[in-house]
Amino acid sequence: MSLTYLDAICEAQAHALRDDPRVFIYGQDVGAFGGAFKATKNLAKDFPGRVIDSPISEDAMVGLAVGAAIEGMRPIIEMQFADFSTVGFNQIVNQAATLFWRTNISCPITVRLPFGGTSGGGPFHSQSLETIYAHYPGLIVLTPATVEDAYSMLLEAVAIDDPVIFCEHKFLYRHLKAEKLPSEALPIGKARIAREGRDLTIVAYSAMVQDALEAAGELATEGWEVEVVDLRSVKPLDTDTVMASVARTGKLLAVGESWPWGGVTAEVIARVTSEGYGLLDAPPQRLNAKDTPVPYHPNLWAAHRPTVRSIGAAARKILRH
Amino acid sequence: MSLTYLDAICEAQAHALRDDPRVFIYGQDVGAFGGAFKATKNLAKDFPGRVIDSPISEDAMVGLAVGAAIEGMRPIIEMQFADFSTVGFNQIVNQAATLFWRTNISCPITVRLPFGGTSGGGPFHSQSLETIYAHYPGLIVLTPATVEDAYSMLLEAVAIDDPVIFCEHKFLYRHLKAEKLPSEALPIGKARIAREGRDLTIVAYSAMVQDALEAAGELATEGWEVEVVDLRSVKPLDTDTVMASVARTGKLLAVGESWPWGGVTAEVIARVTSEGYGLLDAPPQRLNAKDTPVPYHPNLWAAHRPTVRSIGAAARKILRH
Amino acid sequence: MLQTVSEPRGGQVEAVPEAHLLAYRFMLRARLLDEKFAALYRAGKIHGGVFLGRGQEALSAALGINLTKSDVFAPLIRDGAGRLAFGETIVDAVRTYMGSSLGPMRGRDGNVHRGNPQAGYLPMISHLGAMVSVVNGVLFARRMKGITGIVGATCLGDGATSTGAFHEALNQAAVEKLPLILVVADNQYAYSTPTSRQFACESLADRAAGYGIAGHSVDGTDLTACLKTVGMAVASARAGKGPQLVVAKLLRLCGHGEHDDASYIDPKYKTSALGRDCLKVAEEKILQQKWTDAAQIAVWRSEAIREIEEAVAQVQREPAPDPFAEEWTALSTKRLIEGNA
Amino acid sequence: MLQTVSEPRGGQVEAVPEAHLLAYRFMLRARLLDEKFAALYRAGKIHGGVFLGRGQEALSAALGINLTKSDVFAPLIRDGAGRLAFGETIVDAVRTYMGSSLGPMRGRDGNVHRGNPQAGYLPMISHLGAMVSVVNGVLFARRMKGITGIVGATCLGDGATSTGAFHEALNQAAVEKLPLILVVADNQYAYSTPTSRQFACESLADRAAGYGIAGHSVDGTDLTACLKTVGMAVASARAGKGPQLVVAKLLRLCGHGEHDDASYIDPKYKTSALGRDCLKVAEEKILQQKWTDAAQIAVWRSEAIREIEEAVAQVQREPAPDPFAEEWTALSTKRLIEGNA
Ligand SMILES: Cc1ncc(C[n+]2csc(CCOP(=O)(O)OP(=O)(O)O)c2C)c(N)n1
Ligand SMILES: Cc1ncc(C[n+]2csc(CCOP(=O)(O)OP(=O)(O)O)c2C)c(N)n1
Ligand SMILES: [Mg+2]
Ligand SMILES: [Mg+2]
Repeated sequence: MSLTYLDAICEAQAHALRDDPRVFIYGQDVGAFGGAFKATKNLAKDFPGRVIDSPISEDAMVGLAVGAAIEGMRPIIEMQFADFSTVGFNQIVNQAATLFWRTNISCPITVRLPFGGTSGGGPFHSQSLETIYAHYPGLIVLTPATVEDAYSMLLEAVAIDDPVIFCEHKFLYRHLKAEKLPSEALPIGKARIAREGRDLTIVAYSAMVQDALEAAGELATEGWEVEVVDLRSVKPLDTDTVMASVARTGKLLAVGESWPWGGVTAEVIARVTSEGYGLLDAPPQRLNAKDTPVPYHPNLWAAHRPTVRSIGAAARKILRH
Repeated sequence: MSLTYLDAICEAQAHALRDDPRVFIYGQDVGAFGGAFKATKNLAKDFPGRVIDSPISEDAMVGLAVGAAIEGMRPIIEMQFADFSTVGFNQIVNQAATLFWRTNISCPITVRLPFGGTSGGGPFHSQSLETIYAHYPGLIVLTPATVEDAYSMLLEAVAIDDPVIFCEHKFLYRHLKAEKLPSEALPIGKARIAREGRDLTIVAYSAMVQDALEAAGELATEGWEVEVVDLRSVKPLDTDTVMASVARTGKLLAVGESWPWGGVTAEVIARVTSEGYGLLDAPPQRLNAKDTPVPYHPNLWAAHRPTVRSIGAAARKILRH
Repeated sequence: MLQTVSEPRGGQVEAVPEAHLLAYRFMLRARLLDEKFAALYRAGKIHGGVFLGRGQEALSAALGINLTKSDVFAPLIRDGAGRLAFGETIVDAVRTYMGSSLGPMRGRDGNVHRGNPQAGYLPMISHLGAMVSVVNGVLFARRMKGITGIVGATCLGDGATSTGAFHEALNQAAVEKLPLILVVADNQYAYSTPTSRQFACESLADRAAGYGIAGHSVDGTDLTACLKTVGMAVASARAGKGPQLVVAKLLRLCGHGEHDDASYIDPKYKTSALGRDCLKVAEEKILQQKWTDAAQIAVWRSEAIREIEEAVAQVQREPAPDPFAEEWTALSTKRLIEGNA
Repeated sequence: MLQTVSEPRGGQVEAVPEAHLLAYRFMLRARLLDEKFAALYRAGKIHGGVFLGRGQEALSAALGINLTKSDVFAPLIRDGAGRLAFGETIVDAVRTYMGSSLGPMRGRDGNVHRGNPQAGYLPMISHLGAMVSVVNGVLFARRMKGITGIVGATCLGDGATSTGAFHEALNQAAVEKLPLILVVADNQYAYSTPTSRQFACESLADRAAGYGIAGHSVDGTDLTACLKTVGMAVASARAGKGPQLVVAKLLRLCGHGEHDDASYIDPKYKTSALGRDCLKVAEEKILQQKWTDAAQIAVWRSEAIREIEEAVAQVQREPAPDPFAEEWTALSTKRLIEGNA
């Protein structure tokens, strides 16, 4: 048996529905159809009345989830694409994210965002929105990079009492495979050393972890030992693991698929330089997508985001410092 | 005669309406009433048919502005509070910000956001949203800190062919005064040295510039010469001026009123450390609001955001490094 | 003694004099409480805005007394009367305005942004229209749990009907056939904006058909009419007939907030039937019907004033929130707070 | 020769046979173009989704031929026919799907996300409902400039009526009394979701009253009916009678996109009147009325196929966008691009 990242997401939801009667799923086409990406395949059949098609109303979808959470449920909301969550943005950041702080009543909702670029996706089906959600207080923002993490982090997301933005990368959906689902996992909030090395730390998350690992593999053939840190969750962000890695390597490259202004790469560099300044023996560097919407044509798309090649090039520049 | 920051905003709009027939203002209560803050006082009377009350429909307000811009107009949209722009978020980031890139037709709209904390404002009338807008490609995000800049930058905002998010700080509205309006100004995109010094660079924007200046004044009595850089626009962000200042002082404190994850302070530090690493002789530091919604009670509010005192304390720590 | 949230309400309000008297007393208390808030505001004792329900008490109280403590209620800014009828204590209202650390919002949020979700009393966020789908969510969850016979009520102004959130949520309630009562107080203005700039239909009740739900219109200045119409709508929802849209016409008899002199209000309204003060109208009816006498009303009034004054005095002695004792986190999961690793 | 965008349309479509023939030819061309896109998709020659207008051509063409080049049009995913009738060239449609650097979107955006704002042809963003207020804005600006006699038209599906954007914009048009025609193609499904999960009113045309605007219902499978109803709606808007909501019932005769086999569609629809193919219905009527003969239709068909094949062959030779030549900025103000200081 081999499972994809997408299978893992579907399995985690089945598991959550099975184990916890408070869980339900609400979103466009998630019912009998099984979702635009088939992330809820068979779930409506297996869990009657608990996997429910919503109207095309992202604002009301999130609002309903918050109300249900107040009532003790643990709803999972599927956005058809992360890009459309901008229409439900207000309910996420001002309703869900503030509820516990204002009222002491927790808000255990999980908002699943199929996100990130795929060839031909274009400007409105490719966005990476972890930054805008991580900026708001009260949200947990997860960015699993492996099949195992897609499974275990989604399970944990549903169990967490706070609202979770679960960023699942569309490119990884069918691209990544694993032999079996994990029975244990790092807790959320802990980053993972995806590859050990002592010459340079590459900090990445989600699909970029795979590209960083590939780049690290290429650099190994040139004699460089590159360490890759998979953040796993961008909020909270595990500064300790990043700093410990930088303490070993002395060099830092932060890589993200989202736009260049602000975001995870800026946050990582700001933390490392302000809290662990002495650890670095070269200027930290960052690599992000270009500062335009995500292009449709494959040629443009491939040039817009960081790639194995551009990560390798940036790494070499630092290594030769 | 003495003019407030708010007067400057009203005057700039009058000026724009007078000089350019393509300009109109659309927003809730902006007409005969003159706006919730009186930023459009008398304009409906002086410019009949060009200062128009909208329904409570932030999404449609921005959509209408984009359509009018396509037709060659230069609309100014007033959000009643920045916080409510989350409801018009999608049209701002996905419609306005992408138009030129997609179609080669520019989108000269100005969205005015009365933003920032005031005592008693509470979580939904106090937010600082420059970060979420600056993250998206295609937007210009302005944060004037003085009466003069409020005036000249708003005039320039209306003249710019791209969509501008004009963040006008509610606390400065009546708090700041000037003798007269400027006849010339730094262009948008250039930061300003608000105070010269050689011991430490404090980078700030909007209301925090005033607090930083006050802190610098106090530090001067202790013998420290602190330079204060007023970013003026957070996107584009004038890295050159910041770096030149850090080159003089060797020390950096970035201050912002918004939440701590991501944002202007992270971006400033990431740029300075990656592009001007050797300039620093102490770890760069940042000071932001706390990672919760903005509290209502004045005691909590004052502790939530950076203050003259906390800026001073952070500065002393760096200076004693 | 006034009925409190711990006593059963709802379904008991049919006996006409009793319902009127009950509603009237909440109206009176709400009016007096509002007046106190206005006075505290003028005295500089309240930070931020003060928003009154003056002129809307009949509608709001009629809703509140038709709800039971098992129901869900998400009031809006002008629902002081409904809040009291639903069981809010005066002291908690005062605490929220004054930012007391002992209040339900602990000084974190203020003024009309108050509630107690565990009691089915949802604290509004400011974004208009945003609470409707949250009420839907509570009702949806309760139905999943097999709880029946309850309803959820929420209120909006004429202006708030222009929000996308209103539309999405009302449609969602209709599709799910939820027991939602959405009460719209069409008070002729949204802040300074007249309804002619807000919508173009004859009456907002004309919207009901477009959602496939029941619509009701009522004269919001007339407590008798409000009791009847709102009572009917609540009963219909409770009986499983799906969402109910109630649109009341009335006039806001105050500024948008206490900072606003409302000089933009067209004088024609003030002299029209719309501009009647619902509290006076209700009082006249009660006296005329001899359901009670003026002396009794005077007692109620002075009791309420005493209670309000005591509440204010008490709250003024209560501790303000202490920034040093404050847990500066928005997360309930302590282990996920950064720095807590 | 087919009428093109440079020739006057609108107001000329009353002569019944001419209007039918004109609309039919756009329908036919759109159907054939769609079939070509589907074939290219199956051959792996198109990246991303392919969305067809199969079954919706009558409605879309009826709208397109009623617009003039001075009007504004914001079509949606299933409006291939309306786009052609409004003046889009086949080659530009192909260019957008294939990502040609010479296309109107220059490979930056693709498939149905195409247009030319300067020609009043607005390129949709994906977020459903978001284009309606943009059309309002163009109309609003034109009114400010004193331009009259023009209209703006846009299309949505049944599912898109559940968005807040739809509501805010339709209400805005009503308040401003803009000459907006909003055409809703109620094709029974939004992706896989049946209308029973999308709204609870009898017909979406019931919404018109709630906005205080004119509402029209029409059988979307019947070109004759579409021409009449849409023509009337456009004429009303043009005459200053404010926004017009046109709701057509029909069935989507394809998957949501070409990746979707639409196996969820209830078979009952396929055999009902709703499931008729509007292209066949129109063709039968034309032949039956002897407005033209089968031979002429065959000529039109082969002409269209040749034009489509030529367009595809041409576009395949056109340069793909070059990432090295690309200006990587979203700003039109060059001096504000970072690094350009
Ligand atoms: C989405 C949103 N936009 C703007 C505001 C600012 N605002 C607060 S109350 C108000 C007027 C509300 O009018 P209406 O709904 O008629 O209620 P009323 O005050 O008349 O009771 C406005 C514009 C808001 N709270 N939310
Ligand atoms: C705001 C938003 N949410 C979700 C989507 C994803 N989506 C694209 S098309 C579609 C179905 C649209 O159905 P309908 O409006 O009935 O149009 P049809 O496809 O039937 O023509 C959905 C859910 C979107 N584009 N925008
Ligand atoms: Mg009102
Ligand atoms: Mg449909």
